[in-house]
Amino acid sequence: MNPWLHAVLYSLVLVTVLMTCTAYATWLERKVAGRMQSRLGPTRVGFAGLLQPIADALKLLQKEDIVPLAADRALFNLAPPLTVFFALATAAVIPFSPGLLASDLDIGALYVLALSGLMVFPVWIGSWASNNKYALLGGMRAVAQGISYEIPLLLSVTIVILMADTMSLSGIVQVQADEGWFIARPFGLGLATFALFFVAALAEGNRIPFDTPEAESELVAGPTTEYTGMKFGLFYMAEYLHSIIVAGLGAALFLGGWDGPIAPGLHWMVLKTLGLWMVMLWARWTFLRFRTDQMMTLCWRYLVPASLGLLMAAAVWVHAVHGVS
Amino acid sequence: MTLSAWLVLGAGLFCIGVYGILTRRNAIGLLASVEVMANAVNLLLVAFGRYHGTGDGQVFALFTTALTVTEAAVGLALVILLYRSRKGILVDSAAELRG
Amino acid sequence: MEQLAFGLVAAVLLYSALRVVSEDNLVHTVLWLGVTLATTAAAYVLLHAPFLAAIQIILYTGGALTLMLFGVMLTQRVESVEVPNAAAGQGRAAIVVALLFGVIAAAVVKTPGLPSSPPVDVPVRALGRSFLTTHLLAFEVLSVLLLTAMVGAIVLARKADPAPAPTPKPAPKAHDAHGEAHP
Amino acid sequence: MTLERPDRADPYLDLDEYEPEADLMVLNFGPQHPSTHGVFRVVMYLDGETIVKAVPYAGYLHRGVEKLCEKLTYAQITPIVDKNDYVAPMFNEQAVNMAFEALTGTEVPIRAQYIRTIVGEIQRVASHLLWLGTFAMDLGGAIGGGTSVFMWCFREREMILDLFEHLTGCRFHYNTHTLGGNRHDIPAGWAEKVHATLGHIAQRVDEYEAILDHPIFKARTEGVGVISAQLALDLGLTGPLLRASGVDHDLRRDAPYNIYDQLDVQVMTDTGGDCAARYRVRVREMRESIRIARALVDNVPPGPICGTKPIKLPVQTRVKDGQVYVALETPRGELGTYVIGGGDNRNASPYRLKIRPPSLHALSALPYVLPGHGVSDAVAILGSLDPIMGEADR
Repeated sequence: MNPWLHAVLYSLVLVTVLMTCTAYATWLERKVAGRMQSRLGPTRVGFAGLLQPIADALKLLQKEDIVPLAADRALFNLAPPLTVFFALATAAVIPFSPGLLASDLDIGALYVLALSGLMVFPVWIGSWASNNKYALLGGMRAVAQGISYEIPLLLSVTIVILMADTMSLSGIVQVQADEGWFIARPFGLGLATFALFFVAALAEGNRIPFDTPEAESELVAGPTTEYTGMKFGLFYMAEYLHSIIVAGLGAALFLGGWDGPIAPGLHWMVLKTLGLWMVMLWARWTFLRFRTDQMMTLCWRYLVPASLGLLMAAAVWVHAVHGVS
Repeated sequence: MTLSAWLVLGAGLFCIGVYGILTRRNAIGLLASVEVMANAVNLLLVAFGRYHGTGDGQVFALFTTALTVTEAAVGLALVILLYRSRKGILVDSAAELRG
Repeated sequence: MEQLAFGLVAAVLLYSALRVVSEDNLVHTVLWLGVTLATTAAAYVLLHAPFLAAIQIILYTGGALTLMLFGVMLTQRVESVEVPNAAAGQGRAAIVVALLFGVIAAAVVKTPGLPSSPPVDVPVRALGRSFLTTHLLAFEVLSVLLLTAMVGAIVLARKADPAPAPTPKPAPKAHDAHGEAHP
Repeated sequence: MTLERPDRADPYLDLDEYEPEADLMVLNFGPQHPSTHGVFRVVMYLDGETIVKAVPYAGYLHRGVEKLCEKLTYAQITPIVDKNDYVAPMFNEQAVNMAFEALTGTEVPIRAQYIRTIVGEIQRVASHLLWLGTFAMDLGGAIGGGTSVFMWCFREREMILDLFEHLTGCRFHYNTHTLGGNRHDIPAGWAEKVHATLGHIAQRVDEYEAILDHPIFKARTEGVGVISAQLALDLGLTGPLLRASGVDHDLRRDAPYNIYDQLDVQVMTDTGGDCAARYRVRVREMRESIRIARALVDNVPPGPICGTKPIKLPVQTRVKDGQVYVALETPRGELGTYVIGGGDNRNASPYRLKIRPPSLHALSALPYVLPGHGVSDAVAILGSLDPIMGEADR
């Protein structure tokens, strides 16, 4: 098949599937959170509330679209679609099973990092354009947090690249299928790297305990304070998309991606992604929120040195096992 | 594409940056113009490297990228210093060399 | 297809760069610079340098642009979305720049023997290897420079003498509330 | 007496004293804000995210209850003041009725005193439960771990409301206290229900402590919003706030009312005066209240529950000229009621009624505590003060 046609068709399918997943991720999250809090979650719309995401979307569409008079109108309207765009663009290189990915870039891992670094911009643009003090504080927090946690995230992925000897994501998964998952690398190296990646990814995705930019109890809704209706919905959607994609990325980088016995690769990939996402959910509905300065301390005082140390340890380990290639 | 096309594009980008340097009065605006110029040079380095067939152009571009980002960091530190002492970041306000 | 991609990239690049130098709002300036930088990354992809494109985004767009946004936020009295970005002498500058561009473009066009088709690609692996062999000294010097710049930036941006945190004085005693003179 | 502003030794109420050229951002925190626990406004002057000055503005929920009480009869006042501290209504009713009893010299039978003590202690548990839930939500957000604690606390609080419903028929505004005693006697089977519920809650309190026992909670509360013992005394703070600052003071022990003089109330104090200390004090108080209520509920002596005949007509009360101040220990501290009897309607309504709400005094600590903290800490501090705006504004 023509590679362009493949890319377009695959992207269309991927976007559709991801959007549906996102919608039902909200449903699942509400159900799980409900169980954790001894309540039921959505039950009214459809069987077991299964139509709830659709009802939510319809509700958001009906809401009045308010643009504050003093806002920077163009930027204000640009921010929400841009967040969704960046979140979706990340999904292009995630390998779901052998050969099943939009584009097998040689530098897939770097591509993902580059895009996740860009994720803070739409948030900042939205917060700035809102011309609202709460939004501005949230935007500043988001940017500070984004560029800080970018570093441990980058370094943890660098360790994976070092161990896999390739930057292509499907190549990384293939190496794990051949030599064992990275999370199980000896001396706790893999596990420590995974923990580092997971924490940094949580922070990049503004998930609890690192959701200081949103911080409803402090900043009302952070960067999204002034957004109404579907524009708010887009921010919300991007957040879920991002969390799902991060879970997929973690599964591909550390948990062997599509590798697994009996069932086809896609099943394993989906199962691992879902499992990792559920762990994020679990953390979200258990922990309280850090303070901004505490988050910065955690990053610069603990995570960055730890990741540098891990990188060196991984280099030594790779050298000892493989020698200079 | 031919190399000349890339060269002309780089030249155009560079000249736009020069225009910015000449007209801007705001330190951050100046810094942005410098970034545009540095970017043009980087583009040329990569283009030359590509048509020369070695990776050296890319290596140079990588070094200059790192350098420009460093420059941005130091430049902004200076801007903040300027703002603290002058309560504004128009470069004209720092014409005299007194602290 | 390649011509089309080049045309698109060139158009976006030039337009966004023009907006960088002509925008009245400083925040817009910085954001247009972001478009310029990201489009340059696309140009790198066209030049078969995807690694550099990724680095461009991570370092420039993720790093430098964020720094500039912080610069804007830290040095403006933020009261509305309008942040002035003053400019002067546009007329003269435009003439000078047009002349400059004419000279360079003429030089490019007149130069004989510029290659018109690129040879083979350089793989990323070779690039990385050259860092640690051919260009090792430059690489190490760069790392020292980065360290120096980091220290320098911190020293410059630090407040000279951090204002001592205000120590709460004791709360007013009950009898103070009745308007007695207080030293 | 002149009306000029007292010369307060206060660096924060005069902004000019703090680095006059600094770029300060004025943030109106409230009156519409998720974490102000009602309608309450703090004007924060921010240097970056650090508060350099905070000016609280109360009064958005002012309903003129005290003035209203001058027009209502003694029997009508009870359900009105119910709405002041809507988290612990039992104490409001009890406070005004104790004042009226002191004013009229009415004896309260021993059974009614037992009932009052028991419902008060159970109400204290409910109030602290609600505080714990909202405090966790302040720290953890509406979408996050904070909500889990919130939901759990509300689950248990519902059980207490069930108890009150069984006793009085109402879940929220009971109108069960009256001049000279109570309206509702303990129904059959209520004591067993109290034992079951409170025993259950005692176990659940351990669960709350378990879920909140992690480094993030400690990092968010320890050393945050320190109120020194001296400041607490100067500002007239009472209740858990005062005890968390290390001052051993509890009206139930120090100025006993009802049957507290026969009880051995353990007063829970803590040192530190920060949000963590307030949290610890309140959790321990929950356990202590559960213990007291469970110990009392089996031993309620028989007898009448009201010293007078139920008041049907306003003129049935016989009020002497005079004034009384009666204070009792609510979950938030000293709730005082100051009543002046007399006037033209001496037998129908009080001449003047003044309520001393502990929440208002707690809020007065904000200008002293907030500066130097960030916006995130401001939320934690405000939450830890446990203000109820209905009571503070009246």
